[in-house]
Amino acid sequence: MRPSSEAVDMLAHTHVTDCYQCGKCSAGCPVGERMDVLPNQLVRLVQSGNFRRAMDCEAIWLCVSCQTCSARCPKSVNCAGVLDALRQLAVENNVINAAARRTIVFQQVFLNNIRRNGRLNELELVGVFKSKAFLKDASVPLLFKDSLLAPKMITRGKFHLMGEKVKDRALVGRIFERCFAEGPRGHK
Amino acid sequence: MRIGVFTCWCGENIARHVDCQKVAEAIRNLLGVHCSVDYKYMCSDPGQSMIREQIRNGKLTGLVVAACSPHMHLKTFRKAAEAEGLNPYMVEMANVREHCAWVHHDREAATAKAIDIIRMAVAKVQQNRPLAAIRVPVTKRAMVIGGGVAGIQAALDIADAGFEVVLVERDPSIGGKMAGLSETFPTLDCSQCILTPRMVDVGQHPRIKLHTYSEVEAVNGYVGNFKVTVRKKARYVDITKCNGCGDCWNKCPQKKNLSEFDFGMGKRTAIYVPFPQAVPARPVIDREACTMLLKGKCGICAKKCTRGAINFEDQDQLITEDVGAIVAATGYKLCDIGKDEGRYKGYGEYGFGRYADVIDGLQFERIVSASGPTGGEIKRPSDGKTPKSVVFICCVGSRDDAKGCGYCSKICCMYVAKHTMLYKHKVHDGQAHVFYMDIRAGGKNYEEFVRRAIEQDGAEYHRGRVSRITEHNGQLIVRGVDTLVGEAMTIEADLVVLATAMRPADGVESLAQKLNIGYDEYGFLSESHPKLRPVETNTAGVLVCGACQAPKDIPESVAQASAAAAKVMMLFARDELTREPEVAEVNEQTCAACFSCVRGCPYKAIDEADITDRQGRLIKRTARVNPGLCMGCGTCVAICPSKSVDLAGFTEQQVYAMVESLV
Amino acid sequence: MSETQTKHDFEPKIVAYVCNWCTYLGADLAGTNRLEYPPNIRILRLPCTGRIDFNLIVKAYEMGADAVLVSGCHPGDCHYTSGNYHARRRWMLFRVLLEGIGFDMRRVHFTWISAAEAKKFQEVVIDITEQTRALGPYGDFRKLLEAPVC
Amino acid sequence: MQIGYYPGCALHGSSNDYERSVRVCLGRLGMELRELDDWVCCGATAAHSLNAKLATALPARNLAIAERDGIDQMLAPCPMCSMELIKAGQALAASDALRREMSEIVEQKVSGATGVLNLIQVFQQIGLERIQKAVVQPLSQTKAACYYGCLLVRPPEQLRFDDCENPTSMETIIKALGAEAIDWNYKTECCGAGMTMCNEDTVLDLAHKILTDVAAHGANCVVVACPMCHVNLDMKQADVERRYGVTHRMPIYYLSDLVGMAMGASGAEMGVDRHYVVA
Ligand SMILES: Cc1cc2nc3c(=O)[nH]c(=O)nc-3n(C[C@H](O)[C@H](O)[C@H](O)COP(=O)(O)OP(=O)(O)OC[C@H]3O[C@@H](n4cnc5c(N)ncnc54)[C@H](O)[C@@H]3O)c2cc1C
Ligand SMILES: Cc1cc2nc3c(=O)[nH]c(=O)nc-3n(C[C@H](O)[C@H](O)[C@H](O)COP(=O)(O)OP(=O)(O)OC[C@H]3O[C@@H](n4cnc5c(N)ncnc54)[C@H](O)[C@@H]3O)c2cc1C
Ligand code: SF4
Ligand code: SF4
Ligand code: SF4
Ligand code: SF4
Ligand code: SF4
Ligand code: SF4
Ligand code: SF4
Ligand code: SF4
Repeated sequence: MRPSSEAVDMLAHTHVTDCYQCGKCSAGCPVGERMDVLPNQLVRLVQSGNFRRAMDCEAIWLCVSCQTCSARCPKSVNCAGVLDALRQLAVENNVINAAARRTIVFQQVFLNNIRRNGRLNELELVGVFKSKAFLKDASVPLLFKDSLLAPKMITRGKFHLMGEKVKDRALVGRIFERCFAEGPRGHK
Repeated sequence: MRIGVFTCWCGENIARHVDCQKVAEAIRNLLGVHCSVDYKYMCSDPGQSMIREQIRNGKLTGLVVAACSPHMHLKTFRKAAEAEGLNPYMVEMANVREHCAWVHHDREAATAKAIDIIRMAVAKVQQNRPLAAIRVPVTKRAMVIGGGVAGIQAALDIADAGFEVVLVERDPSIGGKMAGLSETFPTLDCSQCILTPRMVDVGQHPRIKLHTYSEVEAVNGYVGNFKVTVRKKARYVDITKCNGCGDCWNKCPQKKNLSEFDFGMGKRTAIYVPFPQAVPARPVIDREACTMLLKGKCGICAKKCTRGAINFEDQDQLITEDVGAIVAATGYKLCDIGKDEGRYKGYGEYGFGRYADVIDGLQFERIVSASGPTGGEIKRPSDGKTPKSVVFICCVGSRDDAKGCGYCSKICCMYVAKHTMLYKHKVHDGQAHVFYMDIRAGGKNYEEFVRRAIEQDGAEYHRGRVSRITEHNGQLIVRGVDTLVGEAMTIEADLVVLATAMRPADGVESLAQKLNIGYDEYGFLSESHPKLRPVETNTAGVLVCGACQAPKDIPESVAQASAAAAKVMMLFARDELTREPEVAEVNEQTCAACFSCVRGCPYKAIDEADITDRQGRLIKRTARVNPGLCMGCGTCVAICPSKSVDLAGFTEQQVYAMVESLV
Repeated sequence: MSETQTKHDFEPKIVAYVCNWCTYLGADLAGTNRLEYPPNIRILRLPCTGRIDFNLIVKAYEMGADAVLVSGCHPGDCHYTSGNYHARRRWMLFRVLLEGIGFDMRRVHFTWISAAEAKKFQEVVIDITEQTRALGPYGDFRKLLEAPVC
Repeated sequence: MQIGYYPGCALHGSSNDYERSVRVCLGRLGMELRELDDWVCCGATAAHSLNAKLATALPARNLAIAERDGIDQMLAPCPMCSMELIKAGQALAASDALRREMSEIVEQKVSGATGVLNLIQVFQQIGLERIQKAVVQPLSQTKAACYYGCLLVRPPEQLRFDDCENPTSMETIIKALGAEAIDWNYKTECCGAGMTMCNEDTVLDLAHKILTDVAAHGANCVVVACPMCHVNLDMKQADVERRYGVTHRMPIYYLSDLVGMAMGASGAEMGVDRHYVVA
């Protein structure tokens, strides 16, 4: 999908033109202080058609999807949905902020894990994610990061070493296939 | 019928595309037409003289002038006919200029159409009946509802012009919001200093009758002749006996009631005058707070009163007032953002009602007011500390569709600037912060005023909305944003003042229904035309002014009040009102009493009535039009299933004759 | 109207019921601005569209109209507060009724034209005249009248 | 009483302490949990970030199972799962076309009619009175800060649960247990749940702010009803302390832990001994 404000409206079920730039979204965002482009500025960039800057920023990958912005927007703009849409468009158009790669890898690994097992196998997730993220970012420390926690987690019975799988995994596979049939985003 | 038809050339205007001689010729042979002439300028003096001569000599009983639009000259020709003794309603116009000669260039087709248009008019005139203008007497006495600055101004203007005024105020005293304001923008003059003399004028005016602690119960009648029922609520104090000495309220043990006048920032006794300059300066007993009225115990005030003015047995009274015009001036209230109210949603994120030091603009007015609960010293409600950092937040509840209120309240940008100045003038080492979206200061000296707040008094303005207010160790933490620098920001404040939305006073919808006037989706009363009839309503004789019509500041409220008063005086300048007689009438014999018309009439001009015989026994029920109220829209005619209503001037016969003439 | 008339040289007859306070003034303004339109329309001035009942519309066809235009104030702008609101409600019923008896709905037009919308008035008249010209004379209306009505 | 139960991956994975707590607690209150047969993961943030259709299809599969097995109400103790299920359910209920499409994708008829409840709502259904009656050890020493996080109350139009700016439903339950519920600031502030793996900085920062405010308002524990909140506040607390050079030592309980213990269950029975920070 080519980025356009209509595309964002469609993906986020909202009207970005309604935004009057009050900034309440940015004021309440728990990660606003870390964002290179504030949520209200992202909405503005969409309004004015400057998609490259909107997709290329780190901010959309820092968003924790808490919905605070949407819940408080005086114009009922689904700001969190706009960020969601920008993430999807960024991946699709391959305009991804370097600092965000890890997040995307994580999400892809997450979905693959479910595609295979039907449920999340956390150990596998952590393992695969760390090796993949390692390959992409070459951030060695990350590889060992939670290994400090891992032994403790096992002693506390917090990890099933084998992980669970659903019985009808074939069906899960078919569901994924159908959802990805029309492209990686699930739509044309 | 002897009808004269006069076709005008309008110089070249009509004659260029319509063959006027041919038209006159064609019309001459129509049934009922006595004479048909054409002439260069019908509306000119010689033209009118010719028509009058023809009426006289030809003994004409009907007249058709084929010329311009009736909106242009129908009145002219009706006057001319009247001067000759012909009933003006026997005159019709055929619009052969705007609707024909000016829009069709094919001379033959235009001429044919002109003939058709005149034939329709002739057909109509044949069915016309002489009508007499309806005359209604005018009661030269006005009622003003609401005693804020707008109501006060309107009442004084009308009374000073020599007419009697009945002023109905819901609260125990007149004065409205202005009585509680501190100093007023853009001049910073003391609100009470300029208002109290006006209030005293009202109290002492020989032609103003004041009903305080009263509300309008019912409105009947029509322009010039309203009958208004007023409910005088039980006050428990006979204000004719009371001299306002204060012995009662000084001794009342129930001292902990929140003062309405101070917007809950101060306390009052159960028997109280709302504020020292109240008019009338007579107390009232709060029936929800007085232990005598609640439990039959106490009665101290009655014992202290040497004039025997206290009456615990007092009851509500209903009074009827006859008036010729009504001015609604019921003002506004600030929205309560602490809770959801119908379509309006609360602002949980700002903690109003939860944090004592988050207050609204009117509460701040009381804190800075010299007559306020803190004596004009700025102290915050929670602990009486002087706030060193105050955050003012604009557009709270206004311009917020998600909370149910999309409009701009118009005055808050100004009073916020005022508040920052008053604060700085009293707390020199304090800092005022303002969060705003846009600054709307479009009045004389307004922009300059706001700039002064920023440039001279150092208020810090941040462009952006606030998302959340939290509290930590008695400090309010305000999380906002400055979108101009693109940074979220947090300010620690001792006090937060919210510029909350201005909304119409409670109960205004039900009052509007009684007055049969419109109101918008937010409850503000509707003017008849936003530009050309800004204080009139669609009901003749009912005017609006002040903040009940839309958010307004004092200058605008007062200007509107004087405008409404002028409209009332225009009405009272005449002894009788004449109204167009083109009103509906019910054929009571055939009326099936279904009362569809009663429900359909936009002016509530039709009543249900009984027809009785001489013994008073019911013969039948019927609908009956009140010609004083009917505006002649014709809705009832179209609605009536038994064809029992007709509209003079546009009767079934007239309209059908016109259509039939088109064959 | 003669039966031999072809569609090409057929001049339709159009009756317009208009409100005195808006569309009538809109037509006046069209005149003042010299906006030309076909001469097929005959305007009847009524106080408000609220005054128009469907018998009047039916009457027009009976008198040989090929199309009828009803035009009043925009919703919310009625000179009489809510007269046009009542009119709208009735037309909705009327429409159902007409459709039910097999009436040719292309021959009745409802529009809103304000006192300022001279241009719109011109466009509407041109449009309706052309449409009706293309439809040909409304001979079928007689048949409808003669059909049994339940 | 019986109610459907959708545990979700977290409760069958690293948050199995939560599952145990919920089961024991509700068991004591006579509420039987009927686990959804062969349920699949709800897709969580990853699905709706990457593939919109999958974000509906995965929850739809679970709703279809519930409908097939005649479950008309189910508990989803993880707010992320419950939000995804509710959102999908509402979208399905609103659109005929979507119902048809999804029924095809998941190979089962699905209408979206199943009610989805969070843990607090289940307690509300059981009734305050009943809970109060079951209390044998009032938690008089407990001064709890109830932490809702973001997804229990947002998006408000869809969840329609409590006041999204100042929720009080958890406090009401806590008070019924004889505990004190303190008023504090960050009840609905996000802890960064979805970022635990990929953006640790953010998560630690948010957790630190929350823990600091809790302590400042005099609470001696935090109550949550979300597995992710628990991970971020409990498991990561040591990291927070290391990073910011502070000691919080703030125990984090699941709401069901407190209800269970007030009814006389031991900490071990509720799985509290498996938390990282122990009181
Ligand atoms: C915080 C704040 C500061 C302001 N500062 C300024 C300023 O500095 N300068 C300025 O120009 N303007 C200022 N204003 C605006 C000003 O208050 C209004 O413009 C003005 O009060 C409007 O007057 P009013 O008479 O229309 O309404 P109100 O003052 O509201 O008076 C209405 C009266 O009608 C009565 N009433 C209501 N309903 C009924 C009923 N059904 N029957 C009988 N009586 C009824 C009420 O009791 C009240 O007495 C400020 C407003 C606010 C909120
Ligand atoms: C671009 C623009 C767009 C606008 N659009 C709108 C709009 O959409 N809606 C709206 O509400 N308002 C609008 N306005 C504002 C509107 O034009 C004014 O509010 C309005 O015209 C003011 O009317 P007036 O009678 O006070 O002044 P004017 O219209 O200026 O009339 C003053 C008259 O006095 C005459 N005059 C001046 N001096 C003398 C003298 N010494 N002796 C005798 N006669 C004199 C002048 O010749 C003139 O005829 C607009 C204004 C502008 C500039
Ligand atoms: S809160 Fe809404 S209106 Fe305001 S800037 Fe953000 S998206 Fe725009
Ligand atoms: S959803 Fe994302 S952008 Fe919106 S407030 Fe939460 S973190 Fe910020
Ligand atoms: S004591 Fe009596 S006279 Fe004096 S103010 Fe009270 S009621 Fe009036
Ligand atoms: S009787 Fe009522 S008003 Fe009078 S003093 Fe006692 S409490 Fe006050
Ligand atoms: S006047 Fe100013 S503060 Fe008030 S609503 Fe309008 S823009 Fe906002
Ligand atoms: S000067 Fe005119 S354009 Fe500028 S702010 Fe004022 S009203 Fe708006
Ligand atoms: S609609 Fe006609 S029949 Fe019915 S009450 Fe009115 S006048 Fe009588
Ligand atoms: S003509 Fe209009 S105003 Fe008069 S009675 Fe009929 S419906 Fe009412």
